[in-house]
Formats: sequence, C-alpha cells, structure tokens
Amino acid sequence: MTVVSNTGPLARYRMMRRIRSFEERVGELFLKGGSAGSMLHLSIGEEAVVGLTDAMRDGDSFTTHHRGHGVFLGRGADPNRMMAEIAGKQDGYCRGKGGSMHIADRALGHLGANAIVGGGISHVIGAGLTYRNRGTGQISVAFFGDGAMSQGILYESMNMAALWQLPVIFCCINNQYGMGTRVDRSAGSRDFPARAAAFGLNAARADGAEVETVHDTARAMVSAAREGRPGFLEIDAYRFFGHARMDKSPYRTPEEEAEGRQRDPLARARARLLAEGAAEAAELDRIDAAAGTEMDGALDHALAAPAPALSTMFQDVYAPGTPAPRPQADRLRAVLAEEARA
Amino acid sequence: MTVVSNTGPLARYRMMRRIRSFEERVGELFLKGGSAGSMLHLSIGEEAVVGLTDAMRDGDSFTTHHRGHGVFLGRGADPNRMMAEIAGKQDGYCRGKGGSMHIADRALGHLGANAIVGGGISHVIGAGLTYRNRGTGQISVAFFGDGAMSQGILYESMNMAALWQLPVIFCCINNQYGMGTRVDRSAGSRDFPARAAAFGLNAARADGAEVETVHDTARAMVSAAREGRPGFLEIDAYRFFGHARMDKSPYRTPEEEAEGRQRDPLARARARLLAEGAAEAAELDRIDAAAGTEMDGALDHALAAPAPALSTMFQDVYAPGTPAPRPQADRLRAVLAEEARA
Amino acid sequence: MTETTYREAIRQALIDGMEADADVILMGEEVGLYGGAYGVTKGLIDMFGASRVIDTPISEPAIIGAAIGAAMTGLRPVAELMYVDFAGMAMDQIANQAAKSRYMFGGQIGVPMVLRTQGGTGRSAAAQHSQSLEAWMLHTPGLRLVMPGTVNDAYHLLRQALRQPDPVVVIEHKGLYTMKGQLDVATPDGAWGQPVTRRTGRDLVILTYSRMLHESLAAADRLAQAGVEAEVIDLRCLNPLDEAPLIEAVRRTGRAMVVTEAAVTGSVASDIAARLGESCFDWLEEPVLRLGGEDIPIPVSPALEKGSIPSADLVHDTALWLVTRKAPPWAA
Amino acid sequence: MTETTYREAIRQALIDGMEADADVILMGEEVGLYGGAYGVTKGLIDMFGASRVIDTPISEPAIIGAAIGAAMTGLRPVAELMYVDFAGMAMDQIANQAAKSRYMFGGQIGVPMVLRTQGGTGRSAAAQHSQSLEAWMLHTPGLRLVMPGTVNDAYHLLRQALRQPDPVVVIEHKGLYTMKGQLDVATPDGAWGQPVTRRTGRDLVILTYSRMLHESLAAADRLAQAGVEAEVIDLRCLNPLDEAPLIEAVRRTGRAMVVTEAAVTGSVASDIAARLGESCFDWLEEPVLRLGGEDIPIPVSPALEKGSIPSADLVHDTALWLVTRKAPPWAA
Ligand SMILES: Cc1ncc(C[n+]2csc(CCOP(=O)(O)OP(=O)(O)O)c2C)c(N)n1
Ligand SMILES: Cc1ncc(C[n+]2csc(CCOP(=O)(O)OP(=O)(O)O)c2C)c(N)n1
Ligand SMILES: [Mg+2]
Ligand SMILES: [Mg+2]
Repeated sequence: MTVVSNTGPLARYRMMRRIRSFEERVGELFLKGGSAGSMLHLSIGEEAVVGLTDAMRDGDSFTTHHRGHGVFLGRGADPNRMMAEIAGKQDGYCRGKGGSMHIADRALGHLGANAIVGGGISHVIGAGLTYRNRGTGQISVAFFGDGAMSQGILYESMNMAALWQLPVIFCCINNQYGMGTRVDRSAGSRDFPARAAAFGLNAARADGAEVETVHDTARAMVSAAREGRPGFLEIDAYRFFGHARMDKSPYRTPEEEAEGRQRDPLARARARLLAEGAAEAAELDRIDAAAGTEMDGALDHALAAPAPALSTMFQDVYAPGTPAPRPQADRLRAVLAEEARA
Repeated sequence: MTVVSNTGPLARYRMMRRIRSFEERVGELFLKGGSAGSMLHLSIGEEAVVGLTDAMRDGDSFTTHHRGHGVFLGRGADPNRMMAEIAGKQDGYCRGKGGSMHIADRALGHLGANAIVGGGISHVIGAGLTYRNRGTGQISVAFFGDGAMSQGILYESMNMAALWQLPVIFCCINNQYGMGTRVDRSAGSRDFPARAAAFGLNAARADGAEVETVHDTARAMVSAAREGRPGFLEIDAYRFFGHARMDKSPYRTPEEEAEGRQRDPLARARARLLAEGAAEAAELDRIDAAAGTEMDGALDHALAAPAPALSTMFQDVYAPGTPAPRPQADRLRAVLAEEARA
Repeated sequence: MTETTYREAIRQALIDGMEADADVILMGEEVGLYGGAYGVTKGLIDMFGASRVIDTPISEPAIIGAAIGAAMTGLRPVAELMYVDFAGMAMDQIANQAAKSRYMFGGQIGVPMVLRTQGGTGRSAAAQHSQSLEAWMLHTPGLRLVMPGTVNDAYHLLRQALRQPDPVVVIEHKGLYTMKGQLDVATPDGAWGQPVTRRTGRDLVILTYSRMLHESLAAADRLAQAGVEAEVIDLRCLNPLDEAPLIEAVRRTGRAMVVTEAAVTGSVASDIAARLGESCFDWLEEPVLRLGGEDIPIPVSPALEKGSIPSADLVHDTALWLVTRKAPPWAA
Repeated sequence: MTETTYREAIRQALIDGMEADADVILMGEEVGLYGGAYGVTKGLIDMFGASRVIDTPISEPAIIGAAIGAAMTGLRPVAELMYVDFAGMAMDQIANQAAKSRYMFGGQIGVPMVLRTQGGTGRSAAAQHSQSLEAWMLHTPGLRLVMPGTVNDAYHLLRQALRQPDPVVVIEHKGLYTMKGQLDVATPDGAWGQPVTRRTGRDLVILTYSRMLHESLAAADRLAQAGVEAEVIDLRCLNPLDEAPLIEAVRRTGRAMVVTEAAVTGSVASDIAARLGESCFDWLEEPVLRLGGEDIPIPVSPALEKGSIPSADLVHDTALWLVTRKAPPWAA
C-alpha cells in the first residue's frame, strides 16, 4: 500500500484540512449519539504533526497516543474505516473492538493507538530492532503527548534507542495540557529536548503553528534516524478544545484559549500559501470544501454501518486456529445439564 | 536516637573501615553457611558514600538499594542487629524476615532497603512531602546504583522532586556495573548529572575514591535540599568484587579490576590523613583493629543468635490487633474435621 | 439519613476524613483543579489547599511510591489511580512495596495508605479502561481490599479504610458514581471485614459485590416473582473477609452462585467458590456456580461490552436453572 | 533420550529454536555476557551474536514493550524477566499491551512473543524474589501460560511456545534448574494445552504443576506405602488447558486436591478447584481441597520460607486424611 509522503506545502495544507474536518465530524458523531463512548480526543490545533508524518516513508511504522486521529490520517488512513471504528462498527479498522483509542492498521504501519499514556512508546524500540537487524532502512516513530513526558517508560525507551542507535523517533506533541494540568504544573523543567539530549538523542523543538517549520526539522531528523541516529522532536502546539468530549476546560481562561487558538497551523499555512503565491484562495476553498464533503461521507458511512454481531466478541482474543475462550453459556450449560444427568 | 553526623575526616575514616570490616564478615558468614541465602551484595569500594551519610542529620531519612550495608552503617546501624538479620535470625533488625536486601530501622530513619532495582527511590518523594507539609527541615535521601539509572521511576521521581521543590536527594552510587553489565553497555549517555539537571535538579558528580571530596559536594547539596532545592549526586566508584557472593566477574578483566581497586577510598583516606598529619599510623592501625574486633563480634553474635520460631511467619503481615492471615493448617482442619462431622 | 449519590458519598468521606485528621492528604492525577476524572474530588483543593490535595504528573508508579513514603513518615495519603487498569504500571509499588514493607521490615514500618481507584465496564471505554482487576489485589498478602456497592458503603468503607494501619485498596465502580441512595454518616452497613446480607432468601445464595450487587438484586426480585427466594450477600470487604456468614448462608440454602464482573477465570469468584466448596461441601445440593465476565478483553462496541458481562437477566436465568432445573432458552 | 538438567533443557530449546528460526531473538537483563542470572543463556551470545542475544538495561517495562514491537514487526522475541516478581513493573506491557493488542486491533496485529521468567521459593531470596505470580497471568485474557515441571517439558513447552502466534508466558522454577531428568527432543510429554498424568491412581487425584509436581510425586510414593494410590496430574499448560482429562480423573476417583506454591488465596489452585467443583460435583466424595503457600509474603529465614509452602509431607498427610479420614498429628 502506498502512503502519501513528501508531498509539498499544498498537499500538507490539504492533509491538515482533512484532519480538522475529520475531527469536527467526530464531534458530530458524538452529538448524534453514534460514537462508542465519550472517550474521544480531538487533535484540532495539532495538525502540524503532518510536518512529520509527511517526512516519513512508505513502510515506516508508528504508534500513537489516544489523540492520534490526525497522525493516522497523516499516514494515509481511510476516514470511512476510522469513523466506523470510532462508532464501534463491524467494518471499522478494528471490527468495533478498539474504538478511537485503539485504532491500528498493519498495512499502513500503524502499530496501534494506545489508551495508556506512554503505553505505545516502547513498541517503536522493538520495531527499530527489527529494522536494524534486517537492515531495511525503515524507521519507527512514537507519537505521544506532553503528559507522557512524566512516564518512566519514555526514558527507558530513549535510553535504549540511544544505546543501540536505533532508527526511531520520539515525537512529543506538546499541546500544553494533560487533561486539566498545564505543562508547568506537571514538569519540573519544561525543556523537553534537553531531557532527550541528556540521553544522547538528536533533539529539537519545532513551532507547531508552522507546519513547514515542523517539516524542515522533521526531514532532517528522519534522515538521521534512518542512519541510526535516533531523534526526539517536540511539536509545540495548543489543544484548542477540552480533553475529551465532555470537558469544557474550566481550568483555563477564555483569554488563554483565544490566544492559544491564534496559533492555528491551518490558518497560518493558508496565509503563507497565499502570501507566497503558492496557491489561490479559490483553490484553497475548493480543498476545504472537498475535505468537508469527504468527511461528511465518513460520518454517514459510520452511522449507517452495521454493528458487530455479538458472537464476534470471542474472536481475535487468540489467533484463528488456536483454542478460543470458552463462552460462559457453554460452561453453564455443561455444568447444569451434565449435572442434571448424573 | 542520635546518629553520628558531620564528624570530621578521622571519624569518616573510622566509619569507612567499619563498613569494610563488616562486609568482609558478611563474606565469612556466607562461607560458614550462616547467611540466609546467597543474595549478599557487598559495598566494598563504595565506602566514600560516608561523605554523604555524614552530611545528613539526625531525623533525616533514607532508602537504599540491595547494596546498602555501607549506607546503613554510615547512618548509625548496629552491626549486631544487621548481621543477625543477614543471617535470618530472630533478633535481627527485621526478625529474620527481610535479610540483607530488606533491612530497615525506623528509629534511624532507614525506610528500607529494596531488592527491586529502583524500588525505594520514589519513597523519598513521599517523605519529602511529609517534611515539606510539616516544615520540619528534614531531608530524605534515595541511594541507588547505576543500574537504577535505567529505571523509569527514577525520572518520574526526579521530576516530582523538582516540580514540588522537595527536600530530597537522589544519590547514585555508580560502581560501574549492574551485575555483569558495565555502564557503557547500559547507558545511552554516561553523563548522569546531565540527566538530572535536565529535570531541574541541582546535580553533581563526585569522585568516589575521595571521601572528603564527596563530603564537600554532599554538604552543599544537603543544605540546598533542606531549603527545597532537591539534588542529584553521582558517586563515581568501583565495585571491587562480584555482583553477589556467587559471582566471580568473568565478564571483566583482571587488569580492569586491579585498576579499579586502585581507586580505594580507604587507602586514599588513610594516605591523606597521614600526609596531612591529621593522624598517625598507629592510631589508624588501632582504628582498623577495633573495627575488626567489633565486626568479629557481630559475626559471632549472628551465628549464635536464635532462629525465629515458625509461628512468627504469620506476624507482621498486618498490624497487630487486625485480622491476621489464617494459617493453612487451620483451614484444612476446619474443612476435614467439620466435614467428618456432617 | 440523606439521599445522595455514590460519588457524593465518597467525596463526603474524603472531606470528613480530611477534617478529622490533618495528616490525610490526597494525591493523584487531576484530583485537584480538575476535580477528578469522575468529579469525585471536585472543590477539595479549594477547601484544603494544594499541599493537601496534590495534582501529580502522569506517573503512576511514582504516585504510589510517593504515597508509600508519605505513609511511612507520618502522613495518611489517599493516592488515586485514575483507572484500576493502570495498576499494571504500578503493581510493583502496590504489591512489592506497600503490601510487603511491614512484613519485610519485621513490623517496624507500616504503610497506612489508601489507594482509591475505580474499575468496571459500562462506558464503552474499551480494553484498557474497563477492567476489574481485584483478583490481582486479593492475591497479594499484605493488602486490604474493599469494593463498595452502595452509597452508604461508598462513604463508610472509605472512612474505615482511613483508620486502617495497613494499605487498603478501595475499588469504586465507574458505573455507580451517579447512583442514588441513602447515606447515614452515623451508621455503616456493616463492620469492617464483614459481608452484608442485602436480601434474605431460603432457596439459594448469590454472593457478589460492587456493581453486580445491583444486577443480582434485580435478578432476585424477578426470581421472587417466580417463587424463588434468593439471598443476596454483598462481599464488600474482600480482605479482610469474615467467611462465617457466607458459610452459614450457603449451608442453610444448599445452593450458591458467585457473581463478578471480572473475567471469570482466575477471578475473585473462583476463589470464593473454591472456599465454599471446601467449607460447605456436605451441605451443598448443587455445585457452587460462578458467573463472571467472559474471558476476553473488553470490546469498545457498546453491545459487545454489555454482552460480555453478567446482567440481571443472566443472573436470574442461571439462578432459576440452579434451583428449579428449568433451563433458559439460551441454554438450548 | 539423554539425561540432562532443567537448565540445560531450556538452553537447548533456545538454541534449537534460534537455529530453526532466524527471527528468534533473546532480550533481557544479563542474558548475554553474563549468561543469565541462573546460567540458562550461557554462551548463546557467542553462538548467535549480540544482535540476536541482546543485553538490555534494567528497564523491565521497556524490555517487554520492545519485545512487543519486535513481535509486531516480524521478529519472534524471547524476552526475559529475570524474576517473575518484577512483573509488577511490567504488567501494563504484559496485560494491557501484549495480551490485548490482537483483540483491540480486531485481529490485525498479533504479538508472537515469549516471555521467559522464573519464580518460586527455595533460595532464601525473600519477599521480592520468591513469588509465584501465575495467577495474575491466568486472569489476563489474551495470554498463554505454561509452567514446566520436568526436564522434557522445560524443553518442549518452550519450543512449542516459540511456534505460538500469541504471547506466551513461560514461568520456570528457580528451584528446578539443577534438577536432572530425561530429555527426548523428538517427543514432548504431551501436546500443547494438555495436562499430563504423571502417575495413575484410583483413590484421589492430585493436580499440580511446576516444583510442586515433585513434592506431590514424593507424597504419592509414600501414600502408596500406606495403600493409598494417588493419581498425579501435571497441569503444565495453564492456558490453554484442556479440562476434559482433569474432569475424567476427578470423576473417576471422587477425590481431588490442587497443590500450588503460590499464596493460596486467589491462586490458580482456587480457580482449578472452582472449576472442578462445578464440573465434578455429583461425582465428588469429598470437597476439592486446595493446598498452597500461606497467605504471607515470603520470609528470608530459610526455616520460615520452607515452612510457608507445601512440602511432600503436607501433601501426604492431607491426602491421607482426605482418603482415610486419619487426621495427621499436626491437625490435633
Ligand atoms: C497511564 C495512564 N494514566 C492516566 C491516564 C488518563 N489520561 C488519559 S489522557 C491523559 C492526559 C494525557 O495528556 P497528554 O499526554 O499531554 O496527551 P493529550 O491528551 O494532551 O493529547 C490522562 C491523564 C491514562 N489514560 N493512562
Ligand atoms: C527491577 C529489578 N530488575 C532486576 C533486578 C536484578 N538485579 C539485582 S541487582 C541488579 C544490578 C543492579 O545494578 P546497580 O543498580 O548498578 O546496583 P549494584 O548492584 O551495582 O550496586 C540487577 C539487574 C532486580 N533486583 N530488580
Ligand atoms: Mg497534552
Ligand atoms: Mg552498579
């Protein structure tokens, strides 16, 4: 399967717009009562992560945190299957078993979103070992939030990456908040690249309001990682909305929010494309409209898709062809029926 | 209870000698078959930790790793009760339940040695919270090895210490090895203080061959910690012998060992005391001999001490006066006897 | 006696506990400004200040470890693990440190802390936010373990936990926070360590706890319509647990079912069933039956999630089968 | 058929497994230069090189996590957790990640890895290095779990584990490494998922696994002298486990005991007893009895340690009691 990569500023704009439109539809899905649960974490404001996803290549792999829709779309996800999964439907990416926080796609190298803060970070170490041992030239990228900077496994993983010179990148999408906790209330020191550098990583921070800046930094870091020089990239962004769908962010001021939303990577990219003459307003409008139409389609698809059959709950606990869990009804039947016979 | 503290170079020499003599007797205890198991980790070569223990005060608390005999003696431990515990005897510090790796003394502020690498580090955060909330001016120190630099909980704890400005110190006794792994094979970067500094700690490295250097650095760090500026101190030392009593260190060369043992804090301290005219050889010899006699006594005491009674195994799982575990024999008796009656 | 919610009862217990004892502190992710992921600690930081209601970084092992150190040195921390599912990161601190310190140190150093957490299904929170992991805690000597199923217990078990000299794990249920019920701050439902009979009956005993208590009570009501009288015992304190009342009841009725929301294999239900099998053997008319969650991770789809754990219907049908030998349709 | 040790059998299984499949890698603390804390991997780094036998930093969560990522991308890692006691730090990676990935991702991504570890008492290694934590693993859907008790199983269960598409936890016993026995590399003791009858008998069934197999067999020999014939079944594969042979044996003899070294409350023994209580009820002459470790942390004193777990004597006395109603002296 081929993934979009290294596509240029206009294509990155389009991707960012698709992400935003997608996330807006996720919000609608929830309001329509169509999502599986309310643990939906929108990545609006963090679209400049496309600067890194677009610097990756076909065959590269990655893991994400719970706020990973944007990253996944950036690597080529099918919005229909994503939205269906978020709705808990049978033809979602994970057959309605994973949902928003546990989406994956082996074909696109998505080794899994994770609902455990920091839970997927160390998996890229293993992927890196595979690529190193086989000399494939692939890299693996762990995407996570600023909250994961407080998880010990991140440091264990960074140490291994540096020690073994693995083709991996740690990407911290710093949206300034872990739930209601602003980063200055969770971090003894806010210089995250310094932490990574102290473990021997190639570390940098990029302005998450400027996708092209992110992309420039990311491109260099990806090349280095491919040569066995692992990296750490902090993308400095702002979480436009609440933590999850229920959260109205009472712990921050409207002024702060308004200011944070000024750092909008989409608005900035649009302005830049226009200013540099790289695109005309009409063209950008068409891109925007197309993204909206596409994601409306994904929403409709998800709402219309069938729910998984009850019996599917026993599938995929273990691999096909190996002993499956015994349904409780079978056990009860055996006990009570046999017992009656004795 | 009063603990020796801030005693001057000669007293530090004496303490280091007592530690070495104690550890030598632990080796004998093992050879005599008197130790509870073989998980005995000698701190020979690491005696300069006294530079820090001696900078602490009465009432300060600490936790140690599995190689903590020296630290504990440095804080005033009774060698008889220690050796008895290492022998698994009733009148040991922990009534023969903990052994070498789980020794503690509430009265001396020893909150516990730990057999989990990194297991006790975060406990000083809690102690620091207690002292901060109560404004007592106490500090709490976590002692651990270079191996624990790979444990995530260390970074989680350092971040909390820096964030909350707690009166705590992290002391890494770097003896260059974690079992058979030399530190360059476990650390992506060997600049440990840089890691701590990146979290916002007051970080330093001191030469573990020179107890007075350690002491000077430690004194300043302890004062800062008392004011809420937490610290990280690496003591650069060498593990003279194998990891535990069974290990002959085949993974390192005799040349390396010989060189490492040149960095002997006792020999250096002795030479310095003599050179500076702070003590005469005869006096130091007397100190050495007295330490030997004292620790012979501890060894004899441990060998002669009674083993704990079998019934004590059910004590101290929970606090006295609360429901204790039901011994299996009671359960079997109830089942089989009552059953027979029915 | 006032009507309130399970959430409010816990919040009140924290407030009363903190007012009664200045050493009580709360610490955990989002317990302060945010007021707790499920709103349990709302406003407490304003009442007690940031040095007693401590928002922590997302560092589960160090949160528990810090609580241990605080407990060892004289505070009485209530550490919150936002979801019991995160215990996997912190089991070393829970099981190797908190639970074992008193013992390893020969009784010198106790760890009087409370670990508040919540578990269970019902919110489509998927495999990593819906588990019932009490079996791990029950299998750890040195811990105490309680799981309130009623509003009154939500209050009192926490107050009682705050007076225990040893670490107590309190597992709440995310599906119960909005449940209403009567709170009598003067009168606990039962003493520490005692099960409570929530309904008496002569035909069989249903032993359960936490949210399954309510499915079981609902089932018992329907069973009564069919002429079957089920006794429902709320285990509530899983450790310590006085087994005598369970044994008496099961010997009296000769039939028993243990109901849990956890994956049934290796569950607390297995353990209780094994104990009753030992101590009630000669009195049993039927096998002690376990009813639990399916042995699968929790799926996100609301329908699959619901279908994977016991419902009042399932409890009812199985109990009826056990007592009357009338097999339900799904058993065909 | 050759005589060798349990340790050597495991080592041979690793060698044969690595030779058979170039994707197999080992990773863990001290598995390389040091040769393993118990010498199991001695020399393997020389045979297979440092890219296949990987010494790791002391980072249990990241070791398991790295193995997961390697398994997801095509390698077949054998990750070593030096002591099962350290599982507390890594249960998130074991239970939330390795065990649940296939399910959460709808079957797309399996995690074909082996987690080798060891547990148990016998070396005065105290509370944090002597536990038997298989109950945590058994209670985790998505994992497989085997515990070899013989030399031949030490070899074959590991070889079989290396062919499984899902994560397998192999828990060895530190007290068995030096045990000698027969290894037949061509013939496993039993198929994957099958219990093995190690001794037949008509009077009762002793179900057990790992080191307790040997205490049970020794007890059975002594019981035979008293005219009591005990059948001894080695559970070996705790998941998957074909229960049919257990049920057949218990129904045949009417008496059963489950013996484990783990703290008995919440143990695997409880689970097996509960299952047998359900499925053999009408055939049982006596309750299914559990024999396990005391519900305490493991003390360091050799005498206390030994006294806290079942011995051949205890198994013998209890079995005799169960069969003949002759109470042992200690029951007085
Ligand atoms: C181990 C763990 N601890 C806590 C949580 C609860 N939780 C979910 S998201 C979150 C905040 C994460 O913040 P961050 O990493 O910055 O990601 P963001 O939500 O900002 O994208 C928390 C505390 C969790 N899911 N996992
Ligand atoms: C969590 C954990 N992992 C592994 C071990 C096994 N182990 C015991 S000591 C040790 C080496 C520790 O090295 P270091 O921290 O440098 O301490 P040192 O022994 O050198 O004093 C290891 C790996 C353990 N006890 N705990
Ligand atoms: Mg964030
Ligand atoms: Mg070391």
